[in-house]
Amino acid sequence: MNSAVKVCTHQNAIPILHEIKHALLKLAENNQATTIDLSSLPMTSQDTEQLLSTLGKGEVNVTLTSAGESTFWETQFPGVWVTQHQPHFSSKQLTYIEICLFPSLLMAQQADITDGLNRLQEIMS
Amino acid sequence: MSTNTIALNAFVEQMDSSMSAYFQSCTHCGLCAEACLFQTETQDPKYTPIHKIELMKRAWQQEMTLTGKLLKSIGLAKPITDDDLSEWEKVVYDGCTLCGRCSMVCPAGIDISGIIRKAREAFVASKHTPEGLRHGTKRAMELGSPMGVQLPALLAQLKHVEKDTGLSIPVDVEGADYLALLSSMEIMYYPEYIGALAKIFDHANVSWTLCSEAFEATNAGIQIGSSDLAAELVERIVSGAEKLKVKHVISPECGHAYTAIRWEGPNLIGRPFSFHVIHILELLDQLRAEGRLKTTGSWDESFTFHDPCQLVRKGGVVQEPRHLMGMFTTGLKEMPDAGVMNWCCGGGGGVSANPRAEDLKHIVFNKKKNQIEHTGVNTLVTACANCRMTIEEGAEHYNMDLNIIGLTEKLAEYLEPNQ
Amino acid sequence: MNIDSITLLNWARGSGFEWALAIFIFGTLYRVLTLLMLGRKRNLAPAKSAETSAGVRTVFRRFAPAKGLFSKAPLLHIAGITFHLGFFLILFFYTPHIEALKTVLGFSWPALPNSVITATTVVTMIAMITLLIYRITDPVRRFISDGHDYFIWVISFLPLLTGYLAFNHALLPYTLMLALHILSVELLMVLLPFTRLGHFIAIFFARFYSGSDIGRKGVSS
Amino acid sequence: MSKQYTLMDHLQGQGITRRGFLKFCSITATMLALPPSLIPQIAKALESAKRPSVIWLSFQECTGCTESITRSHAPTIESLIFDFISLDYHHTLQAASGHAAEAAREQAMKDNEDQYILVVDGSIPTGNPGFSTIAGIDNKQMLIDTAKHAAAIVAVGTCATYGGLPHADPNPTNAVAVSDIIKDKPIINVPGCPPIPIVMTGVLAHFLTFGTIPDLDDLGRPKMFYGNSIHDRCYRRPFYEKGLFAETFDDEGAKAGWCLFKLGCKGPTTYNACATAKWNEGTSFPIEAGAPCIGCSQPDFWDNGGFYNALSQPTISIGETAAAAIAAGAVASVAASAIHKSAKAKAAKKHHTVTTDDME
Repeated sequence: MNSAVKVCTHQNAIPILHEIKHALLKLAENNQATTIDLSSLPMTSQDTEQLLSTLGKGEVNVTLTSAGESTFWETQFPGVWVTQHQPHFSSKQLTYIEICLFPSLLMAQQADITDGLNRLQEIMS
Repeated sequence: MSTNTIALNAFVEQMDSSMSAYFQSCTHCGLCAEACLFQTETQDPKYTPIHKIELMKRAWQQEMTLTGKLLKSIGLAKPITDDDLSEWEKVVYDGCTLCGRCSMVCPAGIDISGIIRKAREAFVASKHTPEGLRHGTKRAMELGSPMGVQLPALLAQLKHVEKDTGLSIPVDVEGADYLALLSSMEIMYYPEYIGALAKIFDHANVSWTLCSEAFEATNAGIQIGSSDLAAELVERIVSGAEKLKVKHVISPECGHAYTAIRWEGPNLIGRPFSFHVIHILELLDQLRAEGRLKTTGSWDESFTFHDPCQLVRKGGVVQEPRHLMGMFTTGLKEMPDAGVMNWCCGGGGGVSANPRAEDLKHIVFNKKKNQIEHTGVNTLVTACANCRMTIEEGAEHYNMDLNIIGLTEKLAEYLEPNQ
Repeated sequence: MNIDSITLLNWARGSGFEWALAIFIFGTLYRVLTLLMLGRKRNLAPAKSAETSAGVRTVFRRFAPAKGLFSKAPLLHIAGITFHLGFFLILFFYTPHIEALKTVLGFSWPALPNSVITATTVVTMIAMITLLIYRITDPVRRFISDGHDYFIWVISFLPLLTGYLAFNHALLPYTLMLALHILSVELLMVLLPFTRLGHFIAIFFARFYSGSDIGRKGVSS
Repeated sequence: MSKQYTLMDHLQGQGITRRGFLKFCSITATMLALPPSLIPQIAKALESAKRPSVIWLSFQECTGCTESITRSHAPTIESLIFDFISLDYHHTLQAASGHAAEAAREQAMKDNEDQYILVVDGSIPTGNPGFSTIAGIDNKQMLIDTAKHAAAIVAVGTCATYGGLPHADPNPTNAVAVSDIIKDKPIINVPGCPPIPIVMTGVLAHFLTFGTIPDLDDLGRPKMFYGNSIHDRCYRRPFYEKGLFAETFDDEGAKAGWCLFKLGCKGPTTYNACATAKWNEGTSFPIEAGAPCIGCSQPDFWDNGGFYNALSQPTISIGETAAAAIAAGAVASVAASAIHKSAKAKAAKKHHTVTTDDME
């Protein structure tokens, strides 16, 4: 493949790396979280691959199974997370870069806790 | 016909392909202004060359273009009025010497001075001409010379010249090779030119003659811009030349005379000449090249040379005077812009014959003055009686210490005596 | 459906261009043929040197400034030459223009990089603005100028301005700007033969005629 | 079909947790091209959103739009039909046919008067009413009748939005767009040939989520999907800027993925979400597959002078025009020259001969 193509794909991944850098800085300084929706950006699959391989994989790997499977992993840069949803009604994977302490979607929800508590009490009674 | 209709008619008569091309080409860049000494010396924009042809352009637009005709038919065209003609008369005659510098620089290739020459036809026809020029022309038509020089006066001068040179001046010699023409200025003020001719032709063994019926070379018709009158004056020369059966006619050291007889002549009378027209400097240079001119001694004074416009730009006589001067001197100090683009003396194109333009002529002479002063010399050689006269007057007006000499007579001084 | 920018663009690329081209061809041909058909009288004075070759030489020589004149009006020369050269480069060496000309002419040629064209456009516009300021402020230029001169300035400037804005996706949505750009070019095409802009073709005849008239006297001009 | 039944109820009935619901909301946000910061708002809206009734009318069309929406990846047509909306009439997809189908339409219109969404694909012939009829009712009449009590109209596909292919020159059926007939209802145009599936469902999702029609551009298109040109969002844009163009479909430039401008790409003047939403479940879009954009979401894209001619090229054939102009120019010149020559001759005849009398 012509080298010009490579240059081009690099060009699309690099601005996002810059954006991640700035978001990480905000997180470090003000504890401010950012989400980047890769599906809304004009990227080729090579662009996405390039970006994800640059970010690499870190220490945390989570799977969420609700309304389709989702995977979360922390990249080799702590505070930078990749979220991929595989909706049960679609085959298109949605990819987000989240710059945060921990993806909020993984935290237990008040409604679900109450529901779980009820079920626990039911079991115990 | 009213005078302005006569003018319009005269403009239209002269429309041809080149006029059409010229009038379509101007974008008003104004570069011609930089080439015109009337503009550079007065800084008055009305002397911008392209502005001088405005009326003729208007005529072209109104009569020769679709849009112009349309506008005229609904009364939106700007008419050419007598007031317009009077206003433009002052720039077309007093403010233009037909020097032709503008035609050389126009990026669009418009022959502006050529158009002004043609535009003058309409001014003459509608009687919008300077009085002085009109009267000079009348004299030329009626008496044979704008200065009123007639045959007896010439013959009297010739007697003096014969006495001075010891040579006889041939008059009305049938079958001579060359018929020499003279300008009245030469007859009256610079008869040494006639003596120089006699000496040179004797030296080079040239068969020549003067013609008692056609000795005047100047053409007042050309100066005022009337082809009708100019043709009549050319006819006089042609019939004289044909009567004497000469092979060549020599135009004297006079700029417009050369233009009149050499370039306009056959077109004015509507048929080719049976003889060749040659400028005296061209002839002399030809004799030099043939080895028929031998000089002795050297003029060791420093001097400069003024190129007459009608000879360089309008006649292509550029190298000839320099070759001739090279025969007897190395003292030539060229002025800035010498040669094809040399500046006009300010008296050509009828200006010197137009007393109304005298003040303006003195103002624009400043250009020549600067050029001369730039060379730092006090002697000027030229090859046109009219330039010579204008420069003499200009030098007097500005109190310049300037000695002015005709090239032919200077050359004659250095001829090797015949064995 | 009301007129939207894409409809305008389609009209500009279709009927608009067709009319503009037809009027341009008609007008240019009319100008050239009527000019030629007026004719010139045969010159009866024998020429000193060849006039035709002298005329052709003058056609080319007048692209360069006359000797000694450049220093008299350097700004006018630089701005004038830059504007004409820039206009030529942009018109004939920008990729989309070559594509358009290919439709008309049937052949194409290599383009200049877009960055060069963009820079040229800026320089050309600056040159034109300089010329306008010069026309307004210089006494000679102001004296000889009339409304027509300012009108053709605007007509020539619009394609540059709209083209530049369209390329940079500035001021108006691209589609509308592109439509305006093409329309401004069509306006220029329509007016070229019928205004002083007609010098684009007339100067070649003018130069040839004056060049041969002066040339036949043995003077090169 | 209770009107109180909300989407939240429906999802809870399927055993989806609050966390699952929030995940669904974030996917919706992506679909609506909204920033992730709006997820809480979306969640709040969806909690009380009701499932609207949808009536889908197909006129002069090729079923490409339906084909496209059935390939919608997020949401799928099944989940769309059963989860989000109540698709009460769609003559290609519904089981009923003939009078039963028309009865279902009339019932839905009655039950959901002034509430239902009308989706239209295909253009409407205005020439002969017999050109296209459904159950004996001509298209125009059915549109007028059905639109009368609709809450909003979604015109899908370029035929319904701008006339499309049936409208193309010479337009034998005198086809027009929905907006040419219906003037008193909000119309959302979702053009494309066909429209991107996610854009069609996204518009419905927006209506479902917010109960309002989205912001529209001057061609009636939702700005969230049609706000950018293909060119603006094209990954090949850097090649355009550098002036690197594919000259043919198989040259080195084409292989290297250079800009397709010269091959007729209409990306610069085409507004759609192809470059980001993509096609075939997010696989790619035409330019990514090496084909120039044909501008299918713009009015009259069929008549824009050929799909493979560059945007700067004139769309007309030059030959005849030029020949006619040359002929006219020649004739006019000869005529004008005759006039010029006679003017000259007349002037010569009237020539004022200058004599010495003029020199007084």
